[in-house]
Amino acid sequence: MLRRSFLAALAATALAAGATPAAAQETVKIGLIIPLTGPFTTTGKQLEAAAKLYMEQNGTTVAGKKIELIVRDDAGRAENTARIAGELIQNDKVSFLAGFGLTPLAMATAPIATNSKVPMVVMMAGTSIITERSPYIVRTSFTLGQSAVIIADWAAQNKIKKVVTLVTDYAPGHDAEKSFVDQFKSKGGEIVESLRVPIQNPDFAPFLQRVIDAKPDALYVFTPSGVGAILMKQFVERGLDKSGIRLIGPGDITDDDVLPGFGDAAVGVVTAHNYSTDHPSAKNKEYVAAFRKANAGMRPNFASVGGYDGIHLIYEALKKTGGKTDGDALLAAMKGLKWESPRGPISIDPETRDIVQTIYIRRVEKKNGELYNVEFASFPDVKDPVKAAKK
Amino acid sequence: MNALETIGLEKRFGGIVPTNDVNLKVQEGARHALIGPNGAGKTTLINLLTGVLKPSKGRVKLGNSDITDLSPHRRVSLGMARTFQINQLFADLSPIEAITLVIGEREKLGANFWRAFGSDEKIVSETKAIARQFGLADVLHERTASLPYGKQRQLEIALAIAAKPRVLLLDEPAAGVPEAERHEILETVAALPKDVTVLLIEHDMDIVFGFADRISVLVDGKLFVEGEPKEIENDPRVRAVYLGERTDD
Amino acid sequence: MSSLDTAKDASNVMTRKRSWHWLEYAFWLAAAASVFLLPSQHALLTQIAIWSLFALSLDLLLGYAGIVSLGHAAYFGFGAYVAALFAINFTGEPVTGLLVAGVAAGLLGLVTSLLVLRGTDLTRLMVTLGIALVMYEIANQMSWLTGGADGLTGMPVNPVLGFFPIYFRQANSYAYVLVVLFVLFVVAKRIVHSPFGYSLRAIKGNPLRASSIGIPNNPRLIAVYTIAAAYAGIAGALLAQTTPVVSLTYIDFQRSADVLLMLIIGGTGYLYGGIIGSALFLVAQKFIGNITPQYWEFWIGFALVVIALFARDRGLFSIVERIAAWRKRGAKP
Amino acid sequence: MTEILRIMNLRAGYGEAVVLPDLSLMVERGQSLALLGRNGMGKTTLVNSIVGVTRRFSGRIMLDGNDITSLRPDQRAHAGIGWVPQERNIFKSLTVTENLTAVATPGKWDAGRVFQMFPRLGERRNNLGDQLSGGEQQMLAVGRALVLNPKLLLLDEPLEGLAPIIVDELLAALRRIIAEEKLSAILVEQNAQKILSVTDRAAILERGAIVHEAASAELRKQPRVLENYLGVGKAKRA
Amino acid sequence: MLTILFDGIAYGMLLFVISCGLAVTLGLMNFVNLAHGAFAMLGGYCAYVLVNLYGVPFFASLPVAFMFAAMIGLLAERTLYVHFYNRSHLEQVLFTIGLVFMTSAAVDYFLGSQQRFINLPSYLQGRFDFFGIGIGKYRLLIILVCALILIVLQLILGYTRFGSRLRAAVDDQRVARGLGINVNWVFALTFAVGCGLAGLGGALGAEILSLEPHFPLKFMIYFLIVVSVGGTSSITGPFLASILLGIGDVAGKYYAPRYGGFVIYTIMIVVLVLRPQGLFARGTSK
Repeated sequence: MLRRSFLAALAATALAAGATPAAAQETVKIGLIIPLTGPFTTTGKQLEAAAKLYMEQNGTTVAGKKIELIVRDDAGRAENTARIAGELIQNDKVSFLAGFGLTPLAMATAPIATNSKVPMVVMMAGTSIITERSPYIVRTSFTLGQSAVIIADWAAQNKIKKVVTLVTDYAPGHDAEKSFVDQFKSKGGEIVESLRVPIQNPDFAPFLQRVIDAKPDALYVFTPSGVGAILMKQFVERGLDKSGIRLIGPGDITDDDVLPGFGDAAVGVVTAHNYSTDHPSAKNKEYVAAFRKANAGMRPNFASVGGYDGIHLIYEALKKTGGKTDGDALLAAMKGLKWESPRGPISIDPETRDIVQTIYIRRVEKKNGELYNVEFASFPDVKDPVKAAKK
Repeated sequence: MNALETIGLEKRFGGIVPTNDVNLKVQEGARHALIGPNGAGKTTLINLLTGVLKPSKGRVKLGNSDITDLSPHRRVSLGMARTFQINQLFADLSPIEAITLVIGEREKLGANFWRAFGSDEKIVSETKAIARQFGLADVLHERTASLPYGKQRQLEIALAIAAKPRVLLLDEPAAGVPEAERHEILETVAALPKDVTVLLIEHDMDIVFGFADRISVLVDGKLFVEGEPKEIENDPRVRAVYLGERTDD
Repeated sequence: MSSLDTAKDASNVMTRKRSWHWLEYAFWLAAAASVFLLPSQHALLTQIAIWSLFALSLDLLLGYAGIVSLGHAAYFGFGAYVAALFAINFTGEPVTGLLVAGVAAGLLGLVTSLLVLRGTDLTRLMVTLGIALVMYEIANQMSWLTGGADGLTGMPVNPVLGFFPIYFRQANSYAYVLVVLFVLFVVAKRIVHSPFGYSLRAIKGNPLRASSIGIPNNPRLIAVYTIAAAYAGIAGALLAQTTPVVSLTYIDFQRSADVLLMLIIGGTGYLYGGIIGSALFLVAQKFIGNITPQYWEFWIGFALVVIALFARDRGLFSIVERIAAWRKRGAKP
Repeated sequence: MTEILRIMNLRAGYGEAVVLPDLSLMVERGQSLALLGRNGMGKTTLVNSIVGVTRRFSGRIMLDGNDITSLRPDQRAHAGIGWVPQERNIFKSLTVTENLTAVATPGKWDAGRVFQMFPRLGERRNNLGDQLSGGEQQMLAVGRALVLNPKLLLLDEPLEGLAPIIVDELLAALRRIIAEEKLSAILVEQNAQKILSVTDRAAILERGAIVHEAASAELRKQPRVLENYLGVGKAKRA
Repeated sequence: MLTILFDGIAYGMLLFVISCGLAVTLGLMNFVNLAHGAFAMLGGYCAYVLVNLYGVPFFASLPVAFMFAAMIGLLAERTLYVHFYNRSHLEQVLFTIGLVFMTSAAVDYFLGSQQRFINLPSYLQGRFDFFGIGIGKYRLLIILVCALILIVLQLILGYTRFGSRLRAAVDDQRVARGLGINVNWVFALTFAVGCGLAGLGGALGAEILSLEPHFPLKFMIYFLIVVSVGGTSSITGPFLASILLGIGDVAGKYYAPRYGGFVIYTIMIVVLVLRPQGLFARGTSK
C-alpha cells in the first residue's frame, strides 16, 4: 500500500523534473557530447578543455551572437549520445552538435543530424565511413586510414621489408590493419603475420613472443590509446627494441597525453599522425602553453586539436553566414574552409566534408627530460585514403 | 502389505557409516515410531527415504514401486510426504498460499502460468479445510515468518498433509514447541487420517508411546530392536542404551 | 475473520493480489499522459521504459526465482542484434522484430539455463557473467556480421504493424515502447500470480521444502530463465529499434551491472522495482550529469552506499516504510 | 559469595523457537552438576545459552557475581566459561597443539599440563584435528576448555559415542579435574549412571524445565526416578 | 615455451597477491566485496604519487602502499563494512559497487583520468637470458616478491597464534567465539591485511596492468574468477587458480590468439558448472 503510493509520487516527480526552460533566442548554442565517464574519459576531457580554451581565447560573441557551450556526458554509450543529441536539439535548441569520441557514438547521431539539419562536427571518431552517414557531418579530427597509409608508405621507403601487424581485435583495429596491409603490400612489402589482441587484454607477453619468433623488420601496432603504453613497455621489456625490430604505427599509440608515463621504453617508436604536442610552429607553441596553463599542466593531444579546430570551424562558419544558423547555409560555409591550426595547415574537403591535413612522421625522443613525438618528415594535404580509393 | 520398505539400505560418508544395512518395514496404515539416541543416524535415514541423499547401497520401496532412483518431488507425487525437524517453510508466503501451492502441485496445476493463483475454489476450500484442521484458520493470511512458533510447526505438518500422502514421515513434530502450544501439536498428530501410514521420528517418549503401535530403535546406524511399545519399554537392551548402562559387544 | 469463512472469500484475498490497486492505474495513466504532456523528455522516458523492461526481466529471475545474474545483458544484446539483423535482411516491421528477438533470446536462455541451475549465488554470478563475456567476445569477433566495435547501422524501422510510424517520431516511438512495456508488464504480473509464479517463490524461499512438496525445481527454474531471457531480448530489440545503432555496449558488463543496480535500488520481487529503479537511476544520471558531467558517478555511488546502508531487500521502499513505521510509533507513544 | 553461576528466569532458544521457556539454576563454587535428560529436552540449549551462542529472549546470567548476560561469547570465555561443545568441534585445520594454544589464556592449565593428563594427546601433538580418533578429539576438546583456565567448566555429552575403554579413561580424568582440583562444572549427559559417579549434584531437565534436583549419590540409588525421566516408556509424572 | 611459462607465472602471481584478500572476505566472511579492486587501485596510486611526484624510491613505496591500503581497509571495515555482514548478498553488491563508483570518481578528480605508470628504476627494466629463457627483470621481481608474500602468509597462517586463531575462526566461527576468540577483530585485521596485499599488488602491478580510475571495475572480473575457480577454503586454492589462469591466459593467447579472449571465460564456466565450490575447494564444505 505504502509502497504503491510512494511509487506514484516518485513517478510524478520523475516526470515533472524533466521540464527545462525554453532556450533564449539571441544565443547560438553548441552541444558538445563526449564521454566524460567510463573508459574513454581522457578523450572527453581533452575535447572539453580544447573547446573551452578556444572560446576563452576568441571570445564568446561571433557575428553578433552569443555563443554558449553545453557539455554532456554520454559515458561512451551510443544510445545516450543519440538521446542527448535529440534532447539538445529539441529542448535546448542547439545549432551545432559536436564531440563524438567513438565511431558508434557518431553513427548513432548521424540520422538525427540529417533529420534536423543541424551541423554535426565530429571531433574525434576516426572511422572513414562516418562522414558518409549524413550530409551534415563535418570532421575535424582525422581518419584512421590517413596515418595507417602514410606510415605504410614511410616504412616501404625506409628499408622495412617484413612486418608483423598487431592490432586490437575490434573494428577500428581491423580498419587500421587493413589500411596498412593493403598499402604496404602495394608498395612491395611483406606481411609476415597479422595478430589480433582481445580488447580485454592486460598482458601482451604471448603476442610479443610470437613477434619475436617471426623476426620481422618492424612491428606495426594499433591499439586504443591507453593500451599502447603497456604494449610498448612489454616490447622493451622483452628486448624487442634491441633485436632490431622497429615499432611503428598510427600516432594513437604514442598519445601525447599519456606519453610522459611511458618511460624510456617508448624512445625510438616511429608513428604517423596529424598532431604532436611538439609540433614546431609558433601557433602550436602558443596553443600548448595556453592549454597547459588552463589545465594543470595537462598536455594537449591529437584529440584536443580536433576539439579546438572544431570550434574554430563553427566560429568561421557563423561569421560567413552572418550569424544565421540555417544548417544548409552553415554547411556550405564550412566546405572548403582552410586555416592554420596548431597542427599545421588544414582544410575541409568540399566534396567529402572530411579533413585534409599534413601527416607527420615522428619519432619518440626525450627532450628536457620529457618524452615527445618529434616530427622528422611530413606528407602534406593527405585526404582520407579510403574515400579516395572509392573514386 | 508394506507401505514403505528398505532393503539393505546403506550410506557411507568416507569411513563413517551413518546407515548400515537397514531393513525397515512399515506396514500400511501403521503408526510406526523410530527412536534412538543422538547420532544414531535417524536424520540420514529420513533423507535417504525422501531422496535428499542417494544411498550407497540398497533399495527403497514405496508400496510396490522401487523409488530408490527417483528425485524428491517424484516421490511426493507417488505419495510420500515429510515434515522437517527444523521448520522448512516459505517465510514470505502466507499459510493459505503455501497450502494452496501444495494442493495445486498435487493436482498437476503447478506449471500453469496463466490462471490466477488461488482462483480454483475447489482447491481453496480444501485449503481452508486443512487450515482449520491444523488450527491455522485465524492466521490464514499472515506472513509465515511472523507466525508464532507453534503455528509454524502446525503449518509444517499441514503442508505435508496437503500433499495427500499415503506415507507420511514426521521428523520430531514437537521439537522446540513451547509447553503451552504442545497439546495442539499432539492433538494434530493424533488426529491424522487413519488411512495414512505414519513414520514418526521422535525423542519425546510421551508422544511416542501415546501414538505409536510399533517402534523401531536405531543405534549406530543399525536397526537395533523392533516391536510393540510394551516390548520396547521392557526390553533390557533398549533400557541399557537409554540409561547409559550400555554394554556393547 | 467471519468474512473469510467461505472459500470464495479466501480465494478473493489471494486473487486480489493480482488485481490492480488504484495507484497502479494512476501510475500507468500518468505514464500514458506523459506521451502527450512531456514531449521534451520523450527520449529519456523511452530509455527509462526500455531499461524498465530489462530490469523487469531480471526481477522475474531474481525477485521471484532467486537467481542472481551478472550477465543478463547477454540476452539483451542478443535480442538487439537479432532484431537488427532480422530487420536488415527480412522485414523492418518492429513487432515482428520483437517477436523474433524474444524467441531467439528465449532459446539462448533455455540452452544456457542449464549452466546456472547448480551452485551458490557466487557461482551463479560468475557463470552468468562468463556467459555474457563470451557473448560479448563473439559479437566483437563476428564484426563482419555485427559491425563489432563500430556498431551495426542501417537497420530499417518501418511503421509498427504497417500503420504507426515510429522512425524519427519521438512521441510515437515512446508510445510504442510504453505499450510494449505495459503489455509485457501485464503478462509478467499474470505469470507471477499464477501457480507457476508461486512455485517460483517457493523455490526461492526454500528449495529443499519446495522439492519435498512435489515441485520439480529444475524445470521451473529453466522455464523462468527462458522467459526472463526472452523479456531481456525484447528489451534489447526495443533499444535497437529506437536507437540508430546497435553496438557492443548493448552486451557489455557495464549493462549487466547497471540493470542489477537499478533493480536492487528499486527493490526486487514486486515488479515495479525495476521501473522505479531505472527511472531514478537514469533521471539522477541525467540531472547530476548535467550539473557535473565528469563526476556524477561519485554522487551516484554515494547514493548507492546510503541506500544500501538504510534500505533492505525492497530497495528504496524499505527506507520509506521504515520512516513510516517510525513515525507511526512516534504518533502513539 | 558461594555461588559460581546463577541463571535467573532464562528464556532462550534458536530463531523463533523457544526451547527453554523459563529456567533458573544455581551452581555453587567448587561444585559439579550433572545435567540429565533425554534427547531434545534442552540440555544443550542450556549450555549454549551460558556460552552465549543461542538466542536469549529474556532472563539473566551471573558468573561469579558478575552479570555476563550482555557479553559476547568471546568475552564470556574470558570471564571464565570453559566450553566443551556437544559435537566436540575440534578445529580441523589446526594441529593438536595449535588447538590448545589458539585459545589458551595464562594460568595453571597450559598445553603441557593437558598433555600430562592425556598422554595420548601429547603423542599426537602435531597431528591435525581431523586426524584424531573420537576419543582423542574428546580429550582435546576438554583440554581446550581447560587451557582457558575457566571458573566454570561446561561439558556437553563428553562420553557420547566413545568406546568403553575411552569412556573410563575420560571419566578418570574428569574425576581428577572435578574432585581434586575442585573446579566448578556442569556435565550434560544421557549416560546417567556413569556421570553420576563423578558429580556432586544432579538436575533432570524435561522440556526446558528442571523437574528434579538431588545429590548425585542419592539419585544413583533411585533407579525408578531415573527410569521415569530418562528411560524408554511412558513418563509417569508425579 | 619456457618464456611463456615464466610470463604466465608472473602474471598469475600478481593476480594472486591482489585477489587473496578477496578470497578471505568472500570465502571466510561470506561477503561479496566487489570493491576489492578499489583497494588495489588505492595502493597503486599511493605508490605512483610517492615515486613519481615525490621521488620516493620505488622499493620504499611498496610497504607504504601496503600500509596505506591496509589502513583504509581497516577504517572502511570498522565504519562501513561491519554494517553489512549479516545483510543479503544483493545489498552487499549495492554497497560495494557504490564504493567503487565513489573511489573511481574521487581518483579521477584528484589525480586525473590518464593512465599512470610508476617510474621504475632502470635496473628493473629490460630482461636477460637464462639458458634460452627470456627473463624480464621486473617480472622476476614480481615473482620474487609474490613468492615471498606467499611464504610469509603461509608462515603467519601456519606458525603464529594469530594464524591459528584465524584458521580456528574459519573452521568453526561459533565455537571459536565460544572459546574466547574475538572473531570480529580477527576478521577485521584479516580484512585489513587483505586490502593491504591488494594495495601492494596494485603498486607492483601498475607496470603491467596500468593504473587508471576504472581499474577496480576493469579487473574485478579477473579477481572474481580467481576466487570462484580457486575456491575459498584455503590460500592454496586461489594461488593455484591464479597460476593456472595466468599460464592458461598467456599460453592460450600465444597458441590460439584468435580465440585467446574466450579461453579464460570458458575455463571458468566449465569449472564452475562441474565444481560449483571451485576447482581446488575441499570436497566437503561445512
